[in-house]
Amino acid sequence: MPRDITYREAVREAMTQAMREDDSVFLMGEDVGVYGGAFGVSRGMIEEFGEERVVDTPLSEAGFVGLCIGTSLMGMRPIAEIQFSDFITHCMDQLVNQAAKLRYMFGGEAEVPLVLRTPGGAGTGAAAQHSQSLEDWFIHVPGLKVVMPSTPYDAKGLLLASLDDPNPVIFYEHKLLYNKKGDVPEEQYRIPVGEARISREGEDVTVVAAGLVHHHALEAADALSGEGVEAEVVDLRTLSPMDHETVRGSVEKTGKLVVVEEDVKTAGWGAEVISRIVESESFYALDRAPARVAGADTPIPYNKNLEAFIRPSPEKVIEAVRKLLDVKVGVYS
Amino acid sequence: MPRDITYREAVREAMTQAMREDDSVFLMGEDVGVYGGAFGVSRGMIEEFGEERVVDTPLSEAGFVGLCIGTSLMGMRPIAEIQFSDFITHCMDQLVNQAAKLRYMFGGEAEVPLVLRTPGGAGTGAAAQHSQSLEDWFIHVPGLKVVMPSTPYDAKGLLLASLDDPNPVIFYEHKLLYNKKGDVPEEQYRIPVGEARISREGEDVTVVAAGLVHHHALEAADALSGEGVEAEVVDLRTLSPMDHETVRGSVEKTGKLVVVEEDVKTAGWGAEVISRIVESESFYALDRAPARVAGADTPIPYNKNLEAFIRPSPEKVIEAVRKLLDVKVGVYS
Amino acid sequence: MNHKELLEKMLLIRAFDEKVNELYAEGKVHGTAHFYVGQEAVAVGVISALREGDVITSTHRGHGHAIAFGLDIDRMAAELLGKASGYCHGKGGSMHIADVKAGMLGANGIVGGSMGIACGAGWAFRRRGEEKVAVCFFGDGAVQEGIFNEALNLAAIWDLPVVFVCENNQYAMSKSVKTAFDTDTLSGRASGYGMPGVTVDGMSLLEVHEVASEAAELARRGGGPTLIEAITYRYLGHSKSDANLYRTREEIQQWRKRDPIAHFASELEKRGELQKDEWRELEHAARERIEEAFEKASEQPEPEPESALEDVYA
Amino acid sequence: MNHKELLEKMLLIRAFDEKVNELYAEGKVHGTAHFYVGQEAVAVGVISALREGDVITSTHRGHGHAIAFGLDIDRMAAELLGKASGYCHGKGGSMHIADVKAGMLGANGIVGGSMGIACGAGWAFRRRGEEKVAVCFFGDGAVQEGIFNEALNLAAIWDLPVVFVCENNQYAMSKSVKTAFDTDTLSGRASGYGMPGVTVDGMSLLEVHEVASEAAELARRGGGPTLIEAITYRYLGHSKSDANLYRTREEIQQWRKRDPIAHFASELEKRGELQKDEWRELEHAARERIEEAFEKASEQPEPEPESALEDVYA
Ligand SMILES: Cc1ncc(C[n+]2csc(CCOP(=O)(O)OP(=O)(O)O)c2C)c(N)n1
Ligand SMILES: Cc1ncc(C[n+]2csc(CCOP(=O)(O)OP(=O)(O)O)c2C)c(N)n1
Ligand SMILES: [Mg+2]
Ligand SMILES: [Mg+2]
Repeated sequence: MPRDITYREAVREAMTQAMREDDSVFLMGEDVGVYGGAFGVSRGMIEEFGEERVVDTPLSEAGFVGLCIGTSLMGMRPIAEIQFSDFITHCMDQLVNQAAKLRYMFGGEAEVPLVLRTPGGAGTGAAAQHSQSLEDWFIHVPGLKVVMPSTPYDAKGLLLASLDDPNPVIFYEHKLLYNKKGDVPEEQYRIPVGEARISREGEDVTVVAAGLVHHHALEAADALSGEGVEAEVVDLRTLSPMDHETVRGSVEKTGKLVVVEEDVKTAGWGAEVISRIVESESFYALDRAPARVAGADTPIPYNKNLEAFIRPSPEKVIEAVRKLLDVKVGVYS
Repeated sequence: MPRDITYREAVREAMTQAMREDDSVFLMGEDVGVYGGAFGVSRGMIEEFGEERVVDTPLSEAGFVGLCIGTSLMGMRPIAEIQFSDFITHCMDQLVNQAAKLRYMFGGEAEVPLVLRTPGGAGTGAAAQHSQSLEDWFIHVPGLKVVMPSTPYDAKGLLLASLDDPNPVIFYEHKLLYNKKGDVPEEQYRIPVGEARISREGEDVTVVAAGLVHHHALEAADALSGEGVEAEVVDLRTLSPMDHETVRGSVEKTGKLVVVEEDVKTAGWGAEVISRIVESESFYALDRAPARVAGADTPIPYNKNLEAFIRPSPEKVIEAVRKLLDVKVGVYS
Repeated sequence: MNHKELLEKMLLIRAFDEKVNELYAEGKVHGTAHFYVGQEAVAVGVISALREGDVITSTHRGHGHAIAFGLDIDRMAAELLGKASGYCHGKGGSMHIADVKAGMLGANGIVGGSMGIACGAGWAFRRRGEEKVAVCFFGDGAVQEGIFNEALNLAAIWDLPVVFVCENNQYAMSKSVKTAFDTDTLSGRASGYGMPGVTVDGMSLLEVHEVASEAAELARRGGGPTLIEAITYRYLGHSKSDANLYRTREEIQQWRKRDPIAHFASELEKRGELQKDEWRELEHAARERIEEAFEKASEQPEPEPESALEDVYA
Repeated sequence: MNHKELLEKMLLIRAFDEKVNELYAEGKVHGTAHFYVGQEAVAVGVISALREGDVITSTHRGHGHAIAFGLDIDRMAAELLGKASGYCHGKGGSMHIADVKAGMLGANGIVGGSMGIACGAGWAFRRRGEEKVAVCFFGDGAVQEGIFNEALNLAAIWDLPVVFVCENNQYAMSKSVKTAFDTDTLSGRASGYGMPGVTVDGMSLLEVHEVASEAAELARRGGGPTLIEAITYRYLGHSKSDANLYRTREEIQQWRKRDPIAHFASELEKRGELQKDEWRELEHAARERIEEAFEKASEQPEPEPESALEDVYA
C-alpha cells in the first residue's frame, strides 16, 4: 500500500530519523524552531528534539554555516538550512573557501560532513532576490556535492545518503515541490549520491532534467507521446558528481538530447550536460543538435505573467522537442 | 614606434586617464594606496590623486563594494579592487543580489556603473584559497558583464570601455599577466565590451580561449604550425556578453573546436562556448567532437609540480588538438 | 514641521499596509509583503527630520519608508499589483519599490543588503561637498549580519553623513531580540565603532524626530554617523504567512496599547493642534485614499510579457 | 608552566620564521608566507594556558600558533617545501598547515575565515558536555570583516567556550589600525556583544598567559566567550613581498626595543630561572633545530604529481 506524503514531509522524515539515530546530527538555521522554517519543513521538530538540536539562529548565514563546518571537523553531522537559496551569497566564503577545500588543503587529513539544505527556484512571485536557481555555482566547486531531488521518495533517500556522506553536500529543495505528494516508505533507505534515474523510457529523444522541471519534462513526454514521440526522461537527482553514464546511455540510444533546467541558460548546468556528451564519442551518436530549455537570461521579475514568460514550462519543453525533431538540415538533410 | 608597457601599467594607465578626465571616477580597495595594491597595479596613483580618490579600505569586501554600488546609484563611477579574486566570495550578495539586479528590480529606473577589478588565476604557489578562477559564476548572473583581457593593449582598451559602461562589470586580471609587455598607445582608445578577436588565423581547428591561457593557445598554435596544422585562435576578451558570432564564424570555417579555459572544467565557461555551438546550426558544421582543455576538477594544490599537473598548459592544448585531429570515428570515419 | 501632516502620513502608512494585508489574505496579490503596521512613528519621525536632497535606503518592510519619503501611493499600489505603471513597472513588487531619482534608493529583500549602499550615498555627498544626509533603515535582524559590522565601521572611520536607524521591533521573523543578542540595547554597539548611539522610544514620533534631527544635523556638519535604535513593534505577522507561534496574543495587545498613532493624536489633541476625534476623520480619509489607489491600480494595464526581457542591462 | 620551555618555544618560532623569511628571500620556496616574528608572546602565552583536548584555529600568519600548539617542526618544514611528508602532503603550504586530530584546526588564508569554525568547535564541546575550550586567533584585520560580528554574537548568545584572541599588530597589510578604526581599543567591541573584553600587552608572555588563563577558565566553566586584544607588532613585512612603505624604520625599531623574547628572558634572569646569557644558548639550539628540520625536509621526496587529483572528496 502506498504511503503518500509530501516532499516537505519526506525531508522532515529523513532529518527526524537521522536525528533519532545519531545524536551528533542537528539542524541549524533561521526560524527552523517554533516557526518550523519559512516553508514549514522542520515544523514539529523542535518539540521532539529541543532547541539544542533544532537551533534557531540569528541572521548570520556566514557565521552559523561556519559554525556548522567547525562542528563537522569535530565529528558532528550538522544540517544547515539557508532560508532561501538566494541568501547563500552570504556564506560563499564558508562553503567555497572553507567547506569545499579544507580536506584537500589539509592533504586529506580531515572530513567535512556538512549538509546544507536550501529551497531554490522561482514561481512564487517573490521576485529577483528570492527566486534564483544558483546550483550551477556549486557544481563548479570541487569538494562540494550538489543534490536536487524531484520527488518525495528521492528527497528522503537522498537526504539520508547525504547525511552519511563524509563530504559537504548542498541539498537543493524547491518551494513548488514542498506540497507534492508521493509514495515514501516509512523505513530508512538510501539513494546513492551521484546516481541519475531514468524516470520514463523512450526511444526518440532523451530529455535530461532535475528538480522541479523534471516534472515539466515528464508532462511534456506524456503530451508528446500523444503525437507519437516517445521521450526518455532522465532525472539527474544529483548534479555533482554528475552521472554522465546514464545520460550517455540514453543519448546513444535516442540520438537526441534536450536538457531542461530552471536556472539561467547562460553558463547553467545544462551546458555541462551537453558538453560531456558532445566532447565524448557520444557526439557521433547524436543525429540532431542538442537543445536547452532553461530560464531566460534575466533576473526573476515579480509580475506573474512576466515570471511565467521567462521560466521553463512543459509547453516550452514540448516545443523544443518538436523543433529538434523537425530539423531537416545539416549532414542528415 | 611601439610603446611597450606591461599589462600592469596598461591597467594603471586606463585608471589614471579615466580619473584625470572624470572626477567621479575613484579607486577603492585593500592596500591600493601607498602599498600600491597587492600586485602593484595602483602604485603611484595615490600620489597623484590623493587618498580621497585612491582609497585604502579596511578588510570589508562586502561593505566597500556595497559602498561603491551606492556611489554608482548616485552617479559616481567607482572602481573596486578585490585583492585576490578568491575573496569575491565575501561580496557575492552585493554583486549578485544588489549590483546585478537593482536596475532590473527597479524596472530599469537606475544604473549601476561599477567596475570591479580583481586578479584571478593560479600558477603562483598560493594554494587553494588564493588561486581560483571563478569567473564562470558571474557569466551565469544576468545584469553583470565579465571581461578578461589577455594583453596589455586589450587591458587598457577594455578597462576604459568598462568604465564607460553603465552596467556593473567584473574585470578579471591575471597575476601571471601583470609583467607581460605589449604595445599600448598612450592616447585613449576603447575596445567594445562583448567583442572577441581572432588573434591568429587558421583553417584547421578553432581554439577559443581568454585571459592567461589565450597565450597557451597561441603557443600551441605556433608549435602545431610546425606539424602542418594551422589553428585559428579566438581570444574571447569578454566572457559576458559572449561573442558567439565570432566563435561561430571560425568554427563553421574549421569544423573543429577546442576551448581552453583556466577554470575548473566541470561547469566552467568552456561548456557554454561549446553548447552555443552545438545547439545551433553550427553543430552540423562540426566534423569532430569538440574538446575542452581546462583546470582539473580539484582545488589548486600548493606544490609546484602538483599545481602544474592540474593546470592547462600549451602542451595540453597541443595534445588536445592532436587528439581531436586524429580521431577517425563516427559519421565521418 | 506640520504635526497634522505627520499624523496623516502615519495614517496613510497604516491604511496602506492594512489594505495590503487584506489583499493578501484574499489571495489577490502575488508574492509576499511585510507590513509596517505599528512602526509608523519611526519612518515618519525620522524622515520628517530630513531636507530636500537627503536620501534613504529601505528594507523588505519598506512601504512605510516609501510613503513617509513621499512616494506616490498610486504607483506603489500599481507596483504591488504588478502593473506597468508601478514604480518598477511590475518587475519589483513590494520588496523592491524605489525612486532613485527622488532619493529613495530602494527597498531591499536582503536583510542588511542596503547598508553598504547607504554608505555609498554618504560617500558621494561628502566627496561633492554637499551637506546632505543618507538615512539607512534596517531591522534588529540586520544587526546580526556581517555587513552591519563593515558598514558601521566604514561610516565611522570616514565620517560619512549616514544616520543608521535600527528599527528594533523585537523580532526578526520569529527570532526574538532576547535570544538573538546578549545585551539590553543594540545602540550599545555604536561605541565599539566610535560613533554615538542612542535608544529612543520608537512609538513616539516626537522623540524619534528629535533624535533623528540631531543625528542628521551632526552628519550634515561633517560629524559623522549615528546609530539610532528605535524601540518599536510590528503588530502583524512577519509576512503574509505567519502563525505568530513565537509570541503571545497578550504581548501584541500590550504593545498595541502604546500605539504610535493614537499616542501622537492624543498628544496633538492635548496641545490643541487637533480637534477631539478629528483623527478619526483623517483616518477615514486615509483609508479612502488607499482604496482609491488600489482601485485605480487594478484598472491599470499589465506589462507586456516580453518586457521581462528588458532592463537587464542599461 | 615551565618558563624555560616557554622561552624555548618562542625562540623556536622566531628561528622558524626567520629561516622561512631567508628561504623566500633566496627564492627557495614557492608561494608566499607570513612571518610571526615579534608576536611570539601571544601564541605561546595563550596556548600555554590551554589543556589537553582544547583546540585552536589559526590564520594566514600561523606558524607561531602551530609551533606553540606543539606541531612537529619537521613536518611543518616539509610542508613549506611542498613535500609528501608535510602536514598537508604538499597540498596546503604555509597558509593551510593543520593537524585536526591533534586539535589544531588549521591555518586559514581567508582573513576571518576560521572564526565560525572556532565557534563550531565550541559548540561541539558544549553539546558533548566537555569542559574544553576553543581558541580563535585572528588579526586586527579580521575585526573589520563581517564574520567578526556574526561569530562573536553567536558565541555570546550561546555561551560558547571560545576565547577570541585578536592579535593587534597595528597593521592589516598596509592598513594601520589608526585609520581602520575610530576607537582606541578593539576589545571595546566586546561589550556590544555582552562579553568581557580585555586589552593586554602582547609583548609580555606572562600578562598574555594570565588573561588567557582567566578567559579559558571562564569558558570552561560555561561562562561563555571573551575577547582578548593583544597589542603586538610584526617586525617583518606582511608577507615575502612588502616594501614597508606604510611605516617607518623608526617605528619598527621602537617596537623591537620591547621584544617579547628579550623581555621574557630578562624577566627569567631576574627571577633566577635562567642563567645570564643562557638564552643565547637556547637561541642557538633553536636555530640548529630549525636548520636541521629544513635540511631533513629538503631531502624528503616530492609528492607524486597524480596525487593532485586525490583528496578532493573523502
Ligand atoms: C540575508 C537574509 N537572510 C534572511 C532573510 C529572510 N528574512 C527576511 S526578513 C527576515 C527578518 C528580518 O528581521 P529584521 O531585520 O528585524 O526586520 P523586520 O522583519 O523585523 O522588520 C528574514 C529572516 C533575508 N531576506 N535576507
Ligand atoms: C577576506 C580576505 N581579504 C583580504 C585578504 C588578503 N590579506 C591577507 S592577510 C591581510 C591582512 C590581515 O591583517 P590582520 O588580520 O591584521 O592579520 P596580520 O596580517 O596583521 O597578522 C590581507 C589584507 C585575505 N586573505 N582574505
Ligand atoms: Mg525586527
Ligand atoms: Mg594585523
